[in-house]
Amino acid sequence: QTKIEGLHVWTSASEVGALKVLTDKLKTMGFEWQDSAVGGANGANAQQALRTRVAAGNPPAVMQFLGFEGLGWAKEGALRSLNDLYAKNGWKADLPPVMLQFLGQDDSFFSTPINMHRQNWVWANKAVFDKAGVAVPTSWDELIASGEKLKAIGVTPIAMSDESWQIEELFESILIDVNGPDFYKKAAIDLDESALSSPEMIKTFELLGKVRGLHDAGFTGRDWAAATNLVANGQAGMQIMGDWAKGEFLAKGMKPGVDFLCFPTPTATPNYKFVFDTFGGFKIDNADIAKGQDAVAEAIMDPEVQKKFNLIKGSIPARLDVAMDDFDDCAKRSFSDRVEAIKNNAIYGSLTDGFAVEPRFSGVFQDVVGKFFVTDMSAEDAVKFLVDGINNAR
Amino acid sequence: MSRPIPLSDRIANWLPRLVLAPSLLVVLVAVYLFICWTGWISLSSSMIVPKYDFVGLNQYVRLWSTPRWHTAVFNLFVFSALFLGLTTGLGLLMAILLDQKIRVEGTLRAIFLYPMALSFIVTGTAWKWILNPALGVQKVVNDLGWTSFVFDWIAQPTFAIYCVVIAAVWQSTGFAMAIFLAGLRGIDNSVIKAAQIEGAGLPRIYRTIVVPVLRPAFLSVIVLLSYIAIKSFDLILALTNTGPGSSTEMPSTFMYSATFRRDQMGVGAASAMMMLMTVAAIIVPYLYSELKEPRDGH
Amino acid sequence: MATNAASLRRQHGIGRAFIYGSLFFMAAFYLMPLWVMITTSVKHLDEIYAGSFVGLPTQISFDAWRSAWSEACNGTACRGLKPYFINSLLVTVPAVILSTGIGAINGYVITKWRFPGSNVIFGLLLFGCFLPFQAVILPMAQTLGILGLAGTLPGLVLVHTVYGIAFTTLFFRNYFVGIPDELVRAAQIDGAGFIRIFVSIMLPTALPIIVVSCIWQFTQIWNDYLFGASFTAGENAPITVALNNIVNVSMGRKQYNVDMAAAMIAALPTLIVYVVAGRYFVRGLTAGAVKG
Amino acid sequence: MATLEIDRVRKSYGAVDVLKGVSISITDGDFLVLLGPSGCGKSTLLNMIAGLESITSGEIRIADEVVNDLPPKDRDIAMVFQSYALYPTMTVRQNIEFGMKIRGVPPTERAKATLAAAEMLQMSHLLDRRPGQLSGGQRQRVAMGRAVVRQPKLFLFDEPLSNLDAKLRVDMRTEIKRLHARLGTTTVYVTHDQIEAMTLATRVAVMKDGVVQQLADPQTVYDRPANVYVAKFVGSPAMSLIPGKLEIDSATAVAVLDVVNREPKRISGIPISKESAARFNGRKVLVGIRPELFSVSAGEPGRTLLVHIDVVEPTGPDTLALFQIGGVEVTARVPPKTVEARKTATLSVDTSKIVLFDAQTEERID
Amino acid sequence: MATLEIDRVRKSYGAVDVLKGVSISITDGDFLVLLGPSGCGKSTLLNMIAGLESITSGEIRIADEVVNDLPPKDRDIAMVFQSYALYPTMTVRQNIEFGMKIRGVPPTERAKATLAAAEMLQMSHLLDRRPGQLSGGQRQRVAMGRAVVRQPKLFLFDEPLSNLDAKLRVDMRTEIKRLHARLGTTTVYVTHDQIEAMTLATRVAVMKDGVVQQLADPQTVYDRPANVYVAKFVGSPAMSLIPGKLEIDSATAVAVLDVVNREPKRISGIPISKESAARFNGRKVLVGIRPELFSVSAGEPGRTLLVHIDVVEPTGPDTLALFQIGGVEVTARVPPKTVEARKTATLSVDTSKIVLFDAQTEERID
Ligand SMILES: Nc1ncnc2c1ncn2[C@@H]1O[C@H](COP(=O)(O)OP(=O)(O)OP(=O)(O)O)[C@@H](O)[C@H]1O
Ligand SMILES: Nc1ncnc2c1ncn2[C@@H]1O[C@H](COP(=O)(O)OP(=O)(O)OP(=O)(O)O)[C@@H](O)[C@H]1O
Ligand SMILES: [Mg+2]
Ligand SMILES: [Mg+2]
Repeated sequence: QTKIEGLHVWTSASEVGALKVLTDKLKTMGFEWQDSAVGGANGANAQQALRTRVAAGNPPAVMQFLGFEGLGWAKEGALRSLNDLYAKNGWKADLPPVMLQFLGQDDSFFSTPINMHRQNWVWANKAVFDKAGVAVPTSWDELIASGEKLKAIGVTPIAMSDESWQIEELFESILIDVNGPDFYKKAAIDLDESALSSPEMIKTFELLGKVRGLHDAGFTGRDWAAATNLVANGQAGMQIMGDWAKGEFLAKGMKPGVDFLCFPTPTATPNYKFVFDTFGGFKIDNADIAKGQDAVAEAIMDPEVQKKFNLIKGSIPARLDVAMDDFDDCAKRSFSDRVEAIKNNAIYGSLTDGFAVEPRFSGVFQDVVGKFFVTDMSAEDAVKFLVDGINNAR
Repeated sequence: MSRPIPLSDRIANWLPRLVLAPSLLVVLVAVYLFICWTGWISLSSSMIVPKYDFVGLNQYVRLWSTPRWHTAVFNLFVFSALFLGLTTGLGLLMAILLDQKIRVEGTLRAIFLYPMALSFIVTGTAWKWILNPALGVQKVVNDLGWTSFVFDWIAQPTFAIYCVVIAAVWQSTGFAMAIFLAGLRGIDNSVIKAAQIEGAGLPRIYRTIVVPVLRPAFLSVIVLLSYIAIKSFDLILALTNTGPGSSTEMPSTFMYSATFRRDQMGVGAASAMMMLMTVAAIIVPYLYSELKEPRDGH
Repeated sequence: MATNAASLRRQHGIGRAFIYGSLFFMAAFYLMPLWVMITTSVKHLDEIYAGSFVGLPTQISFDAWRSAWSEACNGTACRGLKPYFINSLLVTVPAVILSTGIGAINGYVITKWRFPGSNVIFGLLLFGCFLPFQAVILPMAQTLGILGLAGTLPGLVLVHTVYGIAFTTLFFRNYFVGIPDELVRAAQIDGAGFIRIFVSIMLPTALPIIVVSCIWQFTQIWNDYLFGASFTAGENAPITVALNNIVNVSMGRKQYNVDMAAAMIAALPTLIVYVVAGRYFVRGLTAGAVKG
Repeated sequence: MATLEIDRVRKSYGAVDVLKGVSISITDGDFLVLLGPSGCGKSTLLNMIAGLESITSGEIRIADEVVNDLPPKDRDIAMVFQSYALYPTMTVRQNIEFGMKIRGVPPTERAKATLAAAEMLQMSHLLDRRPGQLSGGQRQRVAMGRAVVRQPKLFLFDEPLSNLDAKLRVDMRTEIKRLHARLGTTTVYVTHDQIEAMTLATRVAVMKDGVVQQLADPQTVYDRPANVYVAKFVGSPAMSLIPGKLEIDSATAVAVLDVVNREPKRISGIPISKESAARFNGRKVLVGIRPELFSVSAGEPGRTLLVHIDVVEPTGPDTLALFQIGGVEVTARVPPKTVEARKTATLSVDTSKIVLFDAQTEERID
Repeated sequence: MATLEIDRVRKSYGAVDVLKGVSISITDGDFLVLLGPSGCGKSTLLNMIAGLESITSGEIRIADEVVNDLPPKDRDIAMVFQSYALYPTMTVRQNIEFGMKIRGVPPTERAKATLAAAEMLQMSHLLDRRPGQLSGGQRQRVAMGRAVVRQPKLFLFDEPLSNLDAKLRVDMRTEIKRLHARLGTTTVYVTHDQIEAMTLATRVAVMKDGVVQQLADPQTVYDRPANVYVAKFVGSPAMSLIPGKLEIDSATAVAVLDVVNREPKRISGIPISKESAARFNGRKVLVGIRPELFSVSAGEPGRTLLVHIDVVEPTGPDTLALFQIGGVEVTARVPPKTVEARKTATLSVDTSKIVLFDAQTEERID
């Protein structure tokens, strides 16, 4: 069996469990998966490992990519084209169109996606909500206002952390929910300077500022999963986090809709923000490995693999044609919302997780948002820093 | 009647140089050549992979226009000053105390050293909890009845860096102690006896006799701690992850994220060059003053 | 007069008490995080997530230790830390020996066989200490690629040795400076050559600093993540990479108890080195060597 | 200034017993010289007086105060170490000033005292050097300077002049004597130099293997050594001890030397008490004759010896003549060129200074 | 075994000139004793011969070979360091065996040689100690042992016996003499001990401030010192130098001492060459009289002095009498109790051994 080395960042139990689905499939196709996991630092460790290996002339056969990572390597001409496979299998049609820009350029594909996470979720403890008399909010103002009621019964309204990325999750939800998907595209994807410096932006920061009063003192350096647990335990009312948080509730045997609530961040204009993982192959002068790389792509695009994979990982299949019957309610909602959003052109990549702009820009957002939240910076200053930062990174 | 020096003697004469040569060679390549490489990259437009073009000082301009970099530089100075001062002082104190014929010296030494052994990705978590006002020290003290006690530096952008200092001191003091202890063990006891006879108390003896003799050990410690300060990376990531709000950013974390997370290899290289220049500006004069002095017989 | 002596004895006792007091106080402070780690490692994960981060466990369980040792997942390989120990040993032991040996002989040359420019060379070596390693990873990778050592343990040994030399040389140079030159002279008169003096005279007196150097190098190399993650892959990975993968999860829950146990397990060899090597912090190695 | 009492002091390093019950007591202002072979425990004793070594058993009292547990810094002692123990990082000046600084002597006074000491030690030009830049003798003088600038209760000197040239040593000896005369500080002084011991001491203690053999004033130790060991040890060249037999002839004692030139020889006029005379009459004795008791001339019959000179050793001012009596080598100090090797010579002996020892116990016969 | 030539050797430490053109040349088998005040450069010279210090200028030749650039280990030299320089981590045995080990001496031979040396140094019982566990004198003996077990081309000893007691020192001196007699190894020996210098040396070099003052055999150095410095330096107590004027009276020289008891005093019978007599007649001279030239008795008028004794110093075998002649202090060595302090005494002088020096150049007048 040819060994196919895969470099990835998946190290938690659910991630590894999901990956096993893929590797098992590969085995049946005659390839052995040789695992190289490098976790941590939001993927930077893996990126660094990858770069050194490319520099040493020793790249892995396949590499997990998030967001823009693969595109850069594709531009360098380091990745193997999967055009033949795409053409043969008609994968283009099976995938949400917004994904394609991350899988290749100008109809030239180098990677295949295996899943999709939704970023803009609110996770709430139903018992707490009931006790405080809080209903699912329909707007951010309402959500913030419900904080007082939650405080009144002695729970932390929003479980969160002072880590910049967690705050940014909140920020980007407000950004798109309050200003609409079009504005989100202009500001967070096109980086239009007028949008970035617009009053809408200031308003977004102001709203974010109002959340400041809704967390507890222990939010310093808190792990997102610890925050989720606060909600699950009823110490906090809700958390704004991607759907990876769901596993924490399920692990406790809590049922969606019964014990906990999952609903999209409140907005007048429904939208869907995504995060997904892909795998691409490096050009290696070895026919066996090339075959293996193809096999990886085919395994990933196998609907059955996608289903089993995402049942474990908590996300939904990248493919649009996978039956969702076995999934939980939150996943089902994610799936149906996606269909809706695609129709409405309201589906965009998550800013925090690297699917909106290239990392050097998204980093600026994170810097400014993170700093804004923990200091007494004014919204106007924040916007100014944001614009300067983006311009400096251009 | 001078005779030609035989080859074996000439080799013997060159032996010291020959011995140093491989180290020098390796360092010339692995340090200085690579610094040149980094310097070159800092002048290029490199993003994901190295590019060998030339864009002048653009990356440096970009670097210095980044507020986070300013924070990083400021933090480096604050951190280094406190860290070096505290660690050296505490390490010396520990070494001196341990040198007083202590019964459980071995155990204590291991206790002071163990923080170095533990990977900071994990000990950082422990510290994070200890320093967290809702979980750690503050809570314990509050629970004990002193309810007005506040220790929430880690949550305060202006104070969080001091938490990093605390953890870093905790981690590195043991090693400073080890170096000082080795130095102390090398000192001839008779000098200390002489000072005792002259009526000097222990503190005085250490201050005026022993510490000056430990000067080379200080050089070791200072170089080493500077290295740790500059390198402090795991520490920041695990303890504060540069937060809250990038307030504990350090040049090393900045460089790493620029190079590997934000695809700004040129900026990363520029920051590396800035770090090296800063180090050179501070350390080179120090090294010069330490090394130029003619050594005494012993 | 006896009272005077007694009061002095008491004074002496107070001095000792003060010394022990401060040492134990510091020891307690130093042990605090270890206490947190140990208690956490024997807690059940749910208890931790229920908010009991600091504090005593309600129920002690060593599952986390077992898991960390033999079950925790490093990627798809769920064999705990066990298999990576050997990799780390294969890297650390030779690299520690090599770098300490080279540093010792460098320090010896720089202090006892000075020649014009030897101090400059020392300065050059020393400046290498301040190199931000993140900045040299890529050229180093290229170099290893050229040498054909990319992704191998010998390659990693080489890297660690190269970047360890600066430190070990520093340690030994600064220790040997204090050893009387007369010893080298006496040995020269006895007919000992360069190497012989080093082996027979200098090394035996250098015990404490050999210990320091070994402690430092062992710690650095054993705990190194950056080079390990960069220059090895998959099964060759050193223990820190495995530890990192156990600890650093991006979209899953952190298993704090396993993390803590894993960290302590990973630190064991280093701790053993501390304890064993510590015994060679001996006093008076140069006693009686010279008069004056 | 103080009395010093050393009371049954013992010291062991593990299994090695270094001092085996030493008792010495001197009064205020005494100048005690410790004499003894290398390794007999002199430095150890000094270190114990100074408080630098623990006392295994016994007591040391300074000014009537038991100091066993007093830390060195509170004993108010100045000491010259055998190994100098200079502070390597300080200049000579700083080395000398250190003790005064600690005692809070004001800077101007300090500088004055330092200069005076440097002057006395003939090293004013070296004050800004580090110990590493000095010669052996210069280092020793720094060690000396460090002690003499102070005015302690007790001076301890451990072979303070051993590395100085003869001329300097004479100067230093005079200075020490002057210092002692001026300050009257009780002093304990280790030396191997005969003349130092004799000229400086008010009391001499001769030690051997950690045991005091004799404690007396220097002339007594020289003239009336307590036992064979002291007789042999003090004086250079050493006293010759010739085996013989004691006979009492009217009032004066007569020793019969075993064999001189193949026949027994009687020498008379040896001072000895009545009791001893009675007790040792006819018993075997050792006849102790110092080299300077010989002179090259014939005297009365009971004081003259005809000997065959084996070796002649010129030492400058004198010549040492070595010859055999009764199987032991005897040394005579004679003026240069008065005797020749491998020739016979007539020597007379000043028998009034001869000392007798019991051949069995090796103790002196009074 | 080898000749040793030191040819205009200079040494400076930075601005300090330590040796200022030293030239000494000795032949195979010579035993050269270096004498000189503390800090005059003796150890430095030894170190340069051994190759341990660089030579600033000049040449050193061993066995006719220039060794300036020869590393120490190839010079085949054994040396006793003034500071001992023992290997602190080795036992005494290992210290002594080290040199032999390196030179590939087989173990059994090594053990034998070590035992022999230890025996000779009276330290067989210390072989398994570390230097840190030894007394000062014992350490010095280890340093000595390390050298004497070897059979080098050249022995260098730097005050090897300074810390030993008188008795041991005599033994060691004899052993060194015996060693030299047996091996005939060329030796350079630094000592401050008069008797060592006189008894061991075949050549003595007296140095001062890095300059050789006199190089001659020991008796010559003692009897006919080249200049006032050597005269004063060699001999203890030192030679007294009394200012006077030279007058020639028939064939013998007469020195007129400046003032003795308030009037000038003539002493006659001083040996001096015809040329010098002519040259120095009526000129100012220094009259050099060694203490042992005096004796307590009246002699011929030109040899007798009536002096007022100021101080009496007993040294054991003799007594030193100090008195003033012409404003200088004069020392006479006399038998004990023959003179009294603050009394007048009649002393006669052996004028045939008096040495005269030119008062201006301070050089000896032949
Ligand atoms: N490193 C140095 N720098 C300056 N002067 C030095 C240095 N080393 C030695 N000296 C000086 O050189 C002179 C000669 O020293 P050396 O050790 O040869 O003297 P010595 O004749 O052996 O004296 P001693 O009898 O006291 O041992 C001394 O005056 C000393 O002060
Ligand atoms: N640490 C030790 N362990 C064992 N024996 C020791 C130790 N230190 C000293 N001794 C022994 O104690 C004895 C006395 O030593 P001390 O230094 O007092 O001798 P000393 O009379 O000063 O001799 P010297 O005249 O040679 O200086 C010596 O025989 C020495 O070998
Ligand atoms: Mg001694
Ligand atoms: Mg000397």
